[in-house]
Amino acid sequence: SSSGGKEAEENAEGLSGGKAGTPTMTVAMVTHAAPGDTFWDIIKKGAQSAASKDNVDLKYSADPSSANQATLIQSAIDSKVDGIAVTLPDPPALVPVVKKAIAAGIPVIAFNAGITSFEDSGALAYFGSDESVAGETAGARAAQDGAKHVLCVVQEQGQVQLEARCDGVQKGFGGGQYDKIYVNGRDMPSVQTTIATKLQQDKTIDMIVTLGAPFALASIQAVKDTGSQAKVATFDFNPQIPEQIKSGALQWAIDQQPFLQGYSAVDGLWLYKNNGNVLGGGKATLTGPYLVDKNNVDFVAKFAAAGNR
Amino acid sequence: MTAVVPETATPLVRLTDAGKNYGNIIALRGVTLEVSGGEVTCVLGDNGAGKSTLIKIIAGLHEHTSGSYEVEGEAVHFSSPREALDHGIATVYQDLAVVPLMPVWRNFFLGNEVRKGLRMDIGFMRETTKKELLDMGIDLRDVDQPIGTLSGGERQCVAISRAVYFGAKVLILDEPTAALGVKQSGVVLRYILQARERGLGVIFITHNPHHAYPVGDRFLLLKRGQSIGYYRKSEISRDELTALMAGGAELEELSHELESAGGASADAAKILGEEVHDLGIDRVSTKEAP
Amino acid sequence: MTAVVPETATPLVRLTDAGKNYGNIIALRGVTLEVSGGEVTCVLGDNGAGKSTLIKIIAGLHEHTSGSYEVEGEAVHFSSPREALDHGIATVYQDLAVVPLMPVWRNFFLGNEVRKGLRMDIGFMRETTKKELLDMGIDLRDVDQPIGTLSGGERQCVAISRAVYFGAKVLILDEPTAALGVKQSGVVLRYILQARERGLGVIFITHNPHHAYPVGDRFLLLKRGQSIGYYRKSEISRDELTALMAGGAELEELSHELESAGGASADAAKILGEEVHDLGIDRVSTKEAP
Amino acid sequence: MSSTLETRPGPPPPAASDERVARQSPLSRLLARPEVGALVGAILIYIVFFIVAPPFRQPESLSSVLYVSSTFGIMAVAVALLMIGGEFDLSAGVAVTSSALFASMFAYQFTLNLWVGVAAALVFALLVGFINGYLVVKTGIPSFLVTLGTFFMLRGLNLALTKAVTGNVATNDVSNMDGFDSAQKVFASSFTIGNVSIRITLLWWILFVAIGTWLLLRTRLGNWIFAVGGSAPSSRAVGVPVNKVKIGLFMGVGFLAWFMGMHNLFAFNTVQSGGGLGNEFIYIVAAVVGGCLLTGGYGSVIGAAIGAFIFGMTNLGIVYAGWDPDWFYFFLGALLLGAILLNSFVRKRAEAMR
Amino acid sequence: MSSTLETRPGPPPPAASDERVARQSPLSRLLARPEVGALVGAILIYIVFFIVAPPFRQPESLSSVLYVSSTFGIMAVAVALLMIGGEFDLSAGVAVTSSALFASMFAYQFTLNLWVGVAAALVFALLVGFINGYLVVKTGIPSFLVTLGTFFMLRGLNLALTKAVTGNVATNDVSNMDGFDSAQKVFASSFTIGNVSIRITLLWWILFVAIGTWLLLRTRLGNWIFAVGGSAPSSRAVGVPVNKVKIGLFMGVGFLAWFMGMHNLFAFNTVQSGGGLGNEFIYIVAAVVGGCLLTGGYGSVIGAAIGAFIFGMTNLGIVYAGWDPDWFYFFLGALLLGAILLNSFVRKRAEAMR
Ligand SMILES: Nc1ncnc2c1ncn2[C@@H]1O[C@H](COP(=O)(O)OP(=O)(O)OP(=O)(O)O)[C@@H](O)[C@H]1O
Ligand SMILES: Nc1ncnc2c1ncn2[C@@H]1O[C@H](COP(=O)(O)OP(=O)(O)OP(=O)(O)O)[C@@H](O)[C@H]1O
Ligand SMILES: [Mg+2]
Ligand SMILES: [Mg+2]
Repeated sequence: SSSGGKEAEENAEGLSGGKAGTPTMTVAMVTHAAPGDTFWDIIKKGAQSAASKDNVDLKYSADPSSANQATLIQSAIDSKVDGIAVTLPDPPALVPVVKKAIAAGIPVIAFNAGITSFEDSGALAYFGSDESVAGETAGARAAQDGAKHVLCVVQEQGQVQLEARCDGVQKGFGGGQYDKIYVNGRDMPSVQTTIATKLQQDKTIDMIVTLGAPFALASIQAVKDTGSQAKVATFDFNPQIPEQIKSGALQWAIDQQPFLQGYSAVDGLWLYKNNGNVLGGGKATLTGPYLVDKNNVDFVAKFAAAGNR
Repeated sequence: MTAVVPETATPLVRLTDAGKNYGNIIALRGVTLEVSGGEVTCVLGDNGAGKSTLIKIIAGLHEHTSGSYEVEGEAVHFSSPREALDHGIATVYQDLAVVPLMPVWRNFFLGNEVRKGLRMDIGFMRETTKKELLDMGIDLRDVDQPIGTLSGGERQCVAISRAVYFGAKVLILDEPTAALGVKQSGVVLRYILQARERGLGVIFITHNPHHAYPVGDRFLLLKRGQSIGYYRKSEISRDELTALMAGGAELEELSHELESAGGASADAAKILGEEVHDLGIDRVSTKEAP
Repeated sequence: MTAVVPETATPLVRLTDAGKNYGNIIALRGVTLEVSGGEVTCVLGDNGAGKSTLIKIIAGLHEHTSGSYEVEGEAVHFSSPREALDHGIATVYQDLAVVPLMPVWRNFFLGNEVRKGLRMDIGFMRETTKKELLDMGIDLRDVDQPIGTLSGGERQCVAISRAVYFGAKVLILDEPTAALGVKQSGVVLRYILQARERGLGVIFITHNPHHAYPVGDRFLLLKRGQSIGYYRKSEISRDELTALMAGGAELEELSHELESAGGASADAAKILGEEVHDLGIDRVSTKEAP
Repeated sequence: MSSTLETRPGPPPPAASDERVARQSPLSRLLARPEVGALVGAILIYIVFFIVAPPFRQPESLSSVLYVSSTFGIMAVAVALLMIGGEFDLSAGVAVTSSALFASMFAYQFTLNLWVGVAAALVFALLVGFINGYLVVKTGIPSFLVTLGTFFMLRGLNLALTKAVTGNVATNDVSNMDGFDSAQKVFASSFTIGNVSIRITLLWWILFVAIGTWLLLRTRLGNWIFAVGGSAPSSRAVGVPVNKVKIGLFMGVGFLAWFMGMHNLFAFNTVQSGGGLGNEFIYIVAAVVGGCLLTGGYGSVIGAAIGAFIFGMTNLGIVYAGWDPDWFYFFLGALLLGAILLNSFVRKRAEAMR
Repeated sequence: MSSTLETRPGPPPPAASDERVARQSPLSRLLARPEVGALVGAILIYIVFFIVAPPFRQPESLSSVLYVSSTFGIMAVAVALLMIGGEFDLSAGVAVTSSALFASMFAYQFTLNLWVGVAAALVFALLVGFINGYLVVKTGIPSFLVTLGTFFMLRGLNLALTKAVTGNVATNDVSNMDGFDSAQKVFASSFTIGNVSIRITLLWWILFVAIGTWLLLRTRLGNWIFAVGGSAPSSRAVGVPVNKVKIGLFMGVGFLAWFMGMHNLFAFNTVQSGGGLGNEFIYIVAAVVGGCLLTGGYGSVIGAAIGAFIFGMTNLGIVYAGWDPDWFYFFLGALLLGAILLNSFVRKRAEAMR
């Protein structure tokens, strides 16, 4: 029926240029994503693209709690996969189990989170961006845009990476006024109203930086509702972002190229298995920050429309 | 006084060889019973004999697990009390079936709400509740009180007056007078007679032979889930009935046994003796009911 | 037969001018009562008269809102039934206070579990429960049945035998015989006498004058929350008592009124007449209790 | 001590004034109503924020608070009725998102007028409610468990179907489609009174609360809802169609979930497939803060509305006050607990006073 | 139809075999126990995964499943006892994190032996339980609301205090501190049987389940727990110290939250301040799947353990089976619902059969 057709279409959409003739290998990808998040969905798409190109059987699993993520890695070890791609948002909790995997002879590549500790864990490589650096880039850009008072919007309280981004924003922004609020990322009406509330509470806010694409859209709405003069910028991408940048409602978006992270992690494991290559030679390979604004939005837009940026 | 209906008329309710198991517990088996209009059937028996189980089958609260059940000649298998109510069978349960947190008047009319258009006619319902209870000798402070705050007897009276008010063809009363004062008990007996006069079939459960014999037309005696006798009034005297109810022989034995001991036992024996006497077991004269 | 204790002895329980309000509802006021060891006090009255409220105060379930309450001469203000139990006051509540989902034996020993070291002595408790109930004439299939699946009378018997088993100084029984069969009622009366003989003070609530008069030493009559009389047995005859309980005058009036109407009403009048007769209101002879 | 036989004069016959009832002030009678405790809590929290947060005093702020409250409060109407009827629905939060996704994808994929999608989503939402109710009444499994199962299933379906249909985790923008403008008028517009812009959900909220209260207190159905929640076996015994009432209540939740789903769709044009999670909890909290018993049989729709208002006000009030966001949940908890304690204190006072 | 007066012979006097009881097969008697339905569900789900997921068949996988189950199951012991006692604790999930944060920060900031932090955290956790219980019994407010308040407050405190003390959202690594090794041995070590590494939490879980079951079925306290949950007023009336029992149960939850907190701390060396959220829910689900009534008074600790096992097994089984992760929650819901339906079906069968 129609779902089959859609599935076929989805597979065709992938960026596979062909298919490797190497024997099928199994790769487990274990992340700390919450299900249904746009950003992580793009990572997964990248991973799937690489998997279908490299004849890899990809087993994706995710859990935001580090204890549960550790268990998922353990279950990948139990399943005797040929390689593990993993995010390391909470290194002290995850490094021991990664070491276990390596001791069991399974190559591990870290991506997205864990830039400071992937080497300790014995992972081959790291593909991702440095959240602090990304944050600082954003903060600096905001200062450059002439903002005086920045508001950082966190959609999940207590999340290490999100906190690091906001801290980076504050640092990069320099001495300007800086505020932070938490919103419930699962409930758009309350996200929008909370941001609007903050704008009403402090009318000097002139720049909002959100940490996820959907919240940028809610912020734009909130700015409209309150008649505030604040500008909006965001981390991450989704299909609606380019249009907003084009129209000027959104200033810029910081893309860490999640597609690339997922793709490289899987492809890296394939390369390692089949040719012994390690991209970056054991050092971190950065995939971002890649800043998209009015100048380069047209180029990125068509990929974003496909949901791959 | 007994208005005996001709045998040929279809009885309102007929149970044949009915039985009921709760899991592996056999609460009732092989019980046969007929209730015709204008007739009061008393179901008598010891605690745990299966009386409530029997009436719960008739009321549609439980389904019988064996035997057959007919209402006005037509075999039925009620899957809910609603169906029984729709056949005009109204019941006062021993455990009362009230909703403790709800006001008295809402409980009174529950399931039979009086409506004006879409809305309930609250004024009418409150007044009716107040009045019907007053008729039973219960003068409530406030019909908006949650029924859970009423005394045991007051709650019982609500359940009774509700059943009497809505009963159309058959009225079932499971130990209605248990928690009632002397006056209220009198009123309930009057209600039973009025219902019989109106042509209703009444099933009346009680442990009090003084209540059962005067109003009953037929008597079904249960023991340990089985029928141990089914009589018309003409076939049994009050004393015989009370003797059967009490398991008279056993009682007298107990009394003698105690008397041979001293002290309190002797006292107790006296009381028991009186009890036995009250039940008419040792009396020879067969005083007929009015 | 009444073992009257000298007036000078400190009564086990003494309520003076006690009252109880539930919010704006005045359930009881100005009631005075004394219970001495070896004495049975009957509390009698109409439905909603405040009997259960009274005993709930004594049992520590409710605190009185006015007046004073002394146990063995010492003023108390029980904030929980535990305190009353610790004073040796055991109670059978009208609404029974059982936990429906729990097995019978666990209910029987609830709050008084028998232990061997840290563990409960389950074997002993199960056997005791079985035995105590058998003594009351209740032959349970299985003491591990949830008590909620017992018949009304069976449950009542569990509550009674529990209180009798644990009662130390004062035994309070709120309409214990209401749901009981004739035989079980006899056993309860015997228990009351045995308790009296053992020197316990007993408070006995009932609507049945046939039960109250033989065992009672004193009688407290309540009406609409107030005391309408407090008598020693020597001061009142059975017939006077029953007349007071029933509000005899009103009853007879009702009977006459009905007789003047025809049909069912006439029948009902007859019954009521008999009821009134049974209550001894129209009898002249004052038959003394044994 | 012992009196003679002559009886004391009995109390007078029942008259307009009953000697067994103490006088009760109108104030204390008012305070005894289930929702009044919550109201007192709400007023107190309002005063607190009015004092500490200057921006909170503006009419626009009240409008924002009322908007957020209405997004919880509309669902809380149905959830409160369901709870009074003795059941839970843990799938209520994701069902909102499911309805929105369904309407949006249905209309988009078949390129239909949005109103067709809206209607199809209504059928879908009612069906989900029906299935919940049917499983609960037919199997006798606690609704907590049944709806937990459907909660997980809907949550999975939301994501999986959205991905399968759109290739993304959010639906496509529907703002250019036929019927969008009229649907937005109905579900997600706003209007201005004075200078203050007011969301239409507020009006809908008032309407639903009014209907819910009327249903509960004035109709036969309301009687039955109280009864099945207070004691389902007793209700069954006196002939209340318990199963039908319960299924109906679940469908009521489905109906309002559909409504809120439409609001979310037309207010934001796209729907995130992971949304709505955890909101079921907020609805229950609103109902319980407003005086509904978790065990059923007692509560009020107005109370649930006040509960939603307390929750919304506290949420935004902390932001208006500019309190340290790290402490947000601490303050939220403290204020909630404070409101609840006050509520119970007021009720106890009221009971003692009357 | 009407018989004569001579009575039919009465039933025989009570003997070893009672004529009022039908014969019951040992199987059907077994099937009627509260936890057996859950067990049947667990076995069925096990078989499903055994068939569809080859990696699931390895002993290591069982060890992982048991580990995950134990992390839910240990808390589920206390939560089940609390639920049998008629109360909820929504703060149970975050209390685990709070204890871990407390122990870690306390020892770290004052540079003490970690065992001092462990002991201080125990006091803290018991205190939280006590406060929950005290508020519930003294105010009569439903525990759902009270513990919701403490849930929010602890959640806020976890974040705010951690940020205030450490400057981050996670605590510092404690693995180099005094006492770490011995504490890790106790709370978070593993040992090997054959080739399979087994976590010590499994042993603790078994121990806690055994103690809980023994408490519940064999001691006076267990009797009281059933009683206060089944009917608090009746229990009070026969002299059960209802308040003490309830406070004790809340403190029991505090105790095991402390234990799990210590496990998390010594297994992962740091603690994320946002952790534990939502787990309270999983504990309740485990208890309810295992046969505990939400209304209290009925349930079993072993059942809760089986419930936790079902949840853990389903969670990991879907991963082992390599099913599309987008559909994860759908499968989770479907399997849970299936297990529950089967559970109720088995019980009904058992009741009809016996
Ligand atoms: N919790 C309560 N709240 C409000 N009113 C109550 C409460 N309990 C009892 N009442 C009222 O107090 C009065 C006395 O009740 P009580 O139970 O003491 O009567 P009783 O004499 O035991 O009657 P019965 O013979 O029917 O058992 C009744 O009118 C009842 O409505
Ligand atoms: N739901 C049930 N499950 C198991 N056993 C039951 C259930 N209901 C009743 N029983 C048993 O069936 C038997 C008959 O109960 P029933 O209530 O019919 O007795 P009864 O004659 O009404 O007694 P009483 O005079 O005490 O009210 C009792 O022994 C009781 O234990
Ligand atoms: Mg019965
Ligand atoms: Mg009473």
